[in-house]
Amino acid sequence: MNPIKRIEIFSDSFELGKILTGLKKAGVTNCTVIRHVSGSGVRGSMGDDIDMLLENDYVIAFCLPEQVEAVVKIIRPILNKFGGSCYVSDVMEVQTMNCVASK
Amino acid sequence: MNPIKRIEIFSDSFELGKILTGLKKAGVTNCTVIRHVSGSGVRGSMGDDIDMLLENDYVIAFCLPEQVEAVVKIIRPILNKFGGSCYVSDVMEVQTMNCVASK
Amino acid sequence: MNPIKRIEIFSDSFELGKILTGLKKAGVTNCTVIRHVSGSGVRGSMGDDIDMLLENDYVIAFCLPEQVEAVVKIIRPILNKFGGSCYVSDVMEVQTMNCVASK
Amino acid sequence: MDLSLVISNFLNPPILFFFLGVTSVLVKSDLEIPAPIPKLFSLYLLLAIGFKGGVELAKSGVSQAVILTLVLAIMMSALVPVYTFFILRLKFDPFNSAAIAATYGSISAVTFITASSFLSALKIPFDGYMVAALALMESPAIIVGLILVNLFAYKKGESSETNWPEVLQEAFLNSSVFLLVGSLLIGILTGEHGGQVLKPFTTDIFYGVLTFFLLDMGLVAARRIKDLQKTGAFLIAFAILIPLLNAAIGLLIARSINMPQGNALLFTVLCASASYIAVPAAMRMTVPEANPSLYISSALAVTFPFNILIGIPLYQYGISLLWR
Amino acid sequence: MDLSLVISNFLNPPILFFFLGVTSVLVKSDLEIPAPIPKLFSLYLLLAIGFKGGVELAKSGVSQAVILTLVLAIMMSALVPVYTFFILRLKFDPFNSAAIAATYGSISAVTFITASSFLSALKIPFDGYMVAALALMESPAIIVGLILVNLFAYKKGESSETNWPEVLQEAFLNSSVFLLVGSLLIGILTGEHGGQVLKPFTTDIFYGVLTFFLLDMGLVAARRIKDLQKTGAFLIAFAILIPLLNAAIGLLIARSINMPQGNALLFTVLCASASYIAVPAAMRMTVPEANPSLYISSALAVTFPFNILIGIPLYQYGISLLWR
Amino acid sequence: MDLSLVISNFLNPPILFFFLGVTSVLVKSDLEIPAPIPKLFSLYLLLAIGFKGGVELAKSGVSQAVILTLVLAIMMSALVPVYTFFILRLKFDPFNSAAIAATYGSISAVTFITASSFLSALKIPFDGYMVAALALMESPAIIVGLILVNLFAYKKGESSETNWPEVLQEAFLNSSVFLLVGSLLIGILTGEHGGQVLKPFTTDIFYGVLTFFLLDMGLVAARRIKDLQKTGAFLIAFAILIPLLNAAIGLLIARSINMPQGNALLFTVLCASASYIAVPAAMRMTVPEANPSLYISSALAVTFPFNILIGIPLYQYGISLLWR
Ligand SMILES: Nc1ncnc2c1ncn2[C@@H]1O[C@H](COP(=O)(O)O)[C@@H](O)[C@H]1O
Ligand SMILES: Nc1ncnc2c1ncn2[C@@H]1O[C@H](COP(=O)(O)O)[C@@H](O)[C@H]1O
Ligand SMILES: Nc1ncnc2c1ncn2[C@@H]1O[C@H](COP(=O)(O)O)[C@@H](O)[C@H]1O
Ligand code: NA
Ligand code: NA
Ligand code: NA
Repeated sequence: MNPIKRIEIFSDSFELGKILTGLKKAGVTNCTVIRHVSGSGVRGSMGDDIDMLLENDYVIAFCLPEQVEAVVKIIRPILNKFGGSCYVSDVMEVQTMNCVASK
Repeated sequence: MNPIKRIEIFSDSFELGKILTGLKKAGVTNCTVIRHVSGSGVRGSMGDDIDMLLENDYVIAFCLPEQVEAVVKIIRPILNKFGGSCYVSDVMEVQTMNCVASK
Repeated sequence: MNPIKRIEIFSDSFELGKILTGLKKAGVTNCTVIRHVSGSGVRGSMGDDIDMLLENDYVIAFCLPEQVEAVVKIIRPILNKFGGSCYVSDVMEVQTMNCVASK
Repeated sequence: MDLSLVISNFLNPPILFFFLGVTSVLVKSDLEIPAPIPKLFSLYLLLAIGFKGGVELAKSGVSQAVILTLVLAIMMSALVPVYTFFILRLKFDPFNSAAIAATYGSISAVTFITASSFLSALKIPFDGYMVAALALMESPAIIVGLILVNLFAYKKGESSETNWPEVLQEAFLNSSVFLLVGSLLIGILTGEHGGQVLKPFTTDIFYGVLTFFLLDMGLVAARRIKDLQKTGAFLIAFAILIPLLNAAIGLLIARSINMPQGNALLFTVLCASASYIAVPAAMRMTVPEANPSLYISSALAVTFPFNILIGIPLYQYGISLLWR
Repeated sequence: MDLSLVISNFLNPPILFFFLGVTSVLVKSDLEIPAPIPKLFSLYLLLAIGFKGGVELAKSGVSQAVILTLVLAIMMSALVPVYTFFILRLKFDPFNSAAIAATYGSISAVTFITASSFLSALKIPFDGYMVAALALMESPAIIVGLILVNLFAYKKGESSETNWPEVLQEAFLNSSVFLLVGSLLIGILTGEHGGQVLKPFTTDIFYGVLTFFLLDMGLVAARRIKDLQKTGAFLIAFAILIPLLNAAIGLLIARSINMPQGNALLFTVLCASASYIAVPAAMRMTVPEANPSLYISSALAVTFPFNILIGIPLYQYGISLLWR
Repeated sequence: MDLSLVISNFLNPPILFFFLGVTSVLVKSDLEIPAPIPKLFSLYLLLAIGFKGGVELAKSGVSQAVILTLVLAIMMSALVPVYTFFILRLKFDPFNSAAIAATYGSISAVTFITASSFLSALKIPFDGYMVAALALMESPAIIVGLILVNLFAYKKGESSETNWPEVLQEAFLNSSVFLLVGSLLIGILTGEHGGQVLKPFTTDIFYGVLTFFLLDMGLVAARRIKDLQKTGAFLIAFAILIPLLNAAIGLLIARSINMPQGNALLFTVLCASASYIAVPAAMRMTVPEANPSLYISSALAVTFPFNILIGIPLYQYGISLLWR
């Protein structure tokens, strides 16, 4: 198993295109998107109920440790302008035919 | 990047309100909710197919390490009574305008 | 809190049955499934938009560290044949009535 | 018994699509009606049945017969959980007994709707206020279930911790009851005119949506069948015999007050049916100690199919005998 | 004022179901119409209203009156944000002022649809090209809003960073405008014949879908009510008084060019309504500095209910006086 | 060729909405029909077309002509993959060749439905049993595809590992085939009466749902267009020429047994169309070595639009010539 990184990005739905393009620019072409998640952040609090007008997307991308810096550099200004947040953590990858570390 | 904590809670849909209120009480106002996830746990096994009558929600909240204790204290009794589970892990936060550590 | 493992598996929707059966064989009966996530991997790139014909499922299972090996052994050939990826990370479990470590 | 009723009931599109759903699971086809489409259908059915009932009620007005029927409906829904609780205690702990009992005291809107389609096919009239009976029979069972838990599940001196405001909230304002009662009231308020303008939506395509929805019910019920193996023979027998008992009591009550035949069938079906949506949701919240797969699976995988396939024509046969 | 208009408007199924939704939130029922069902309804309503408008337009043809109406509609949608911006600046920073102003310059398709149902109920005719006015009033407001930000929000020398191609894209090709205009064009192309074959889908069940959708709008609007406490009295007053002002201006314009009564009501309603879908989406992208809960909540939780409950019959009353 | 047929086909709402969807992607509007709404529509269309076919079949009965047509349909669906496989081998490896070949042997239900709407518009009758042909042509292609893989893709001595029970399961019980065949059988069982009660749901709004669904098909097909750049000119040419070849063969077969004109068009369209749902799903599972974007994109972004725009009127033109 290889040590790699998990990048998680939470953002407004309309930013998704910009974020995916940003990831690609940073060399991270593979990712998973969970759409239509609800959330409360600084800019819109959902109280106890869930508000469908302010929808978020949740992007998960696994990448090599050395790619993280490039991703952060590109994604941070997008999040600063339009809101959203980004987290990085450690994870071990099970080596399969198309794993991150083999590319 | 700041070291913070990711709290993940899996629970029956009807507990969502209680859990969000609990998080708030513990000082964690921001979170993301993925609704309508399927699952099998101690109380309802889904076998090979997925059963929509027993729906779960998946709550993710990033918070400061010192907030974890308060969250656990409030959430644990809810999960003990109604079922569900809670996990905590380490994660690095990318500093943006509205990041957890800046609050 | 007990140190346990989080296993995350991303795969084509039609593999879900095989993966759940595999997890069970490895002794991991509890898990959460987020269905209908979009993604881009080696075999199908979604470009900027999201394609609903190639749907993935996202399976999360928390288990004891000693179960990981068995899971990997069973899941890896499935992913090698049909595509998809699998990641393992560390997480602390909040002890509730039905937590992983108590079983 | 008049088998032709069973067969003609069986040869209706909704029932056949229910079977198609069951078959799909049995042969392991990957047919699936993804969430939230079934929810769309069930909201639609509640809205439409409530609204049409209200429109009818506005026409007919509230007579003494109406009030008597509604009172008896509430009574049955409160009574059924009591005697079934004691039957269930033979096998189950107080928590599970109370939860299952509440399930059988309450009603299944889809069974009611299927029965009303059955009546329409036979051209037997029924009154709009029966929808009010449907709406009123959900809540009492939930509350009686909770009372049973409080009386019998906790040892003396043990605190029950029942959050009564939450229970009443869930009993009277859960989404099914709320939408049904709300649509009924709107139907009453808008009356004939409202009924006209909404007819293509609430009446014309109603039967088709019911048919589509029963396809999904077949899928869902069949997936629950394997749960039954774990629950054991007692619960399966219970899930068939108790509806028969409740139906018999319902029938006699209906006969004794001389209900019109159509209403009598609906009343009987309400008594015989068990809730697999509203009450289970309430029980998970208020009696978390009970095992949901017991009360959901028996109501959904046994009682529901039994009622729509055999129960409805059987009860109608009984009525045709008794009302002669 | 003729109260009977308000009451007869209120006693329509769509309005009553809107209230049912509001009530559900107030009494904390768990009634919920899960995503993406509301999206299905709103796509349907846009498609149907656009298509039917196109079919009508194909019948009537494009006269001078049509062009005049459309030009005035565009003008109003560009003008309203300008004067409301300066009113809003009394309380808000330029970003929020511009975003709210754009919201009120634009329109609410559901309010328009509700008004057209209101007219149908009163048997007052209106022309298909009013749908074109609906479609044309969304984009100018977005663009004027952005111009206001560029003129007043940035200090001299500060770069505005406005990505104009993106803004124009969002203004003219956002999904609401695109679907509405596209369906309108298809209606024009297929004409009478197309209208016939799609009638059961786009006309017969239309009123029912609108009713169902307004139930959801009630839920969504009511959830926004608590936001209003934070936004303060100024914005609440604004959200009622500005529609009245815009309606008055719209009414006078309609009178001055002697619009037929039905068209005049729709024109007035367009002026008075505020966007809570397309413009908010555009503003979040183009003016991320503004607070969405200000412009969404005022448009959705105040102006929308005000218009469908009181506004529409009130404006109609005004018309019945002025057009005598 | 009679261009007026193409134009009158083009000016139908479903086709125009398909184009609206394509246009939306090309101009980068954010119009989107979120999952699972398209799934709702496609389940509805399969249920309705199957059911109506069954009702018709119950009326007409099973004659020799019916059986002959069905046998020929199965034959074509098994034959097409064989010869297209060898054409594809010119460019592709055995895995991709077999998967694409299976795709073209199978059928597209939406193309069939569009063709039947086209016939209805021209008032040309067709028989209900053609739906049975539709249902029967999906499975053989999948199985022949797998046989081709086993014969040609693995080197001698290499084990094929084909899980035949799983393959047969997927071929005969995948959700499209299952729902279509099930609804057909239910239509046969309930006959005329069932057809009557479900008419508002399965017939009246059918055309509207088809129209709405084609809007989504336009979106989905257009998103696939950029994939075509990668697949290359060979596959694009293949995706247009092979349907023409298959249609020609289908036409001659239909002529040789003297099929009625309406049936002949449907038969031809079945031969010419390619599957982009059921077969791709089966191929991903059974030939994971093949690249899904090859077989999905060619069937969906080229063959499907080609057939509904040009193919259907073209084939009809051919029939009008040959059947004179
Ligand atoms: N590096 C990655 N990060 C996140 N998700 C991934 C990654 N690689 C693959 N996936 C997910 O796994 C699915 C199948 O991957 P593949 O088999 O490579 O096509 C993709 O559609 C993604 O949802
Ligand atoms: N601390 C957090 N934990 C989990 N999700 C968060 C957190 N902060 C923000 N988010 C997600 O990011 C979205 C945008 O955040 P914001 O820009 O702060 O409004 C929110 O709606 C949440 O879904
Ligand atoms: N070990 C686990 N891994 C992943 N999800 C779990 C696990 N245990 C429980 N869950 C989730 O939590 C829900 C409630 O669990 P329970 O209360 O044990 O029935 C389940 O339906 C799952 O979605
Ligand atoms: Na009952
Ligand atoms: Na306006
Ligand atoms: Na074919």
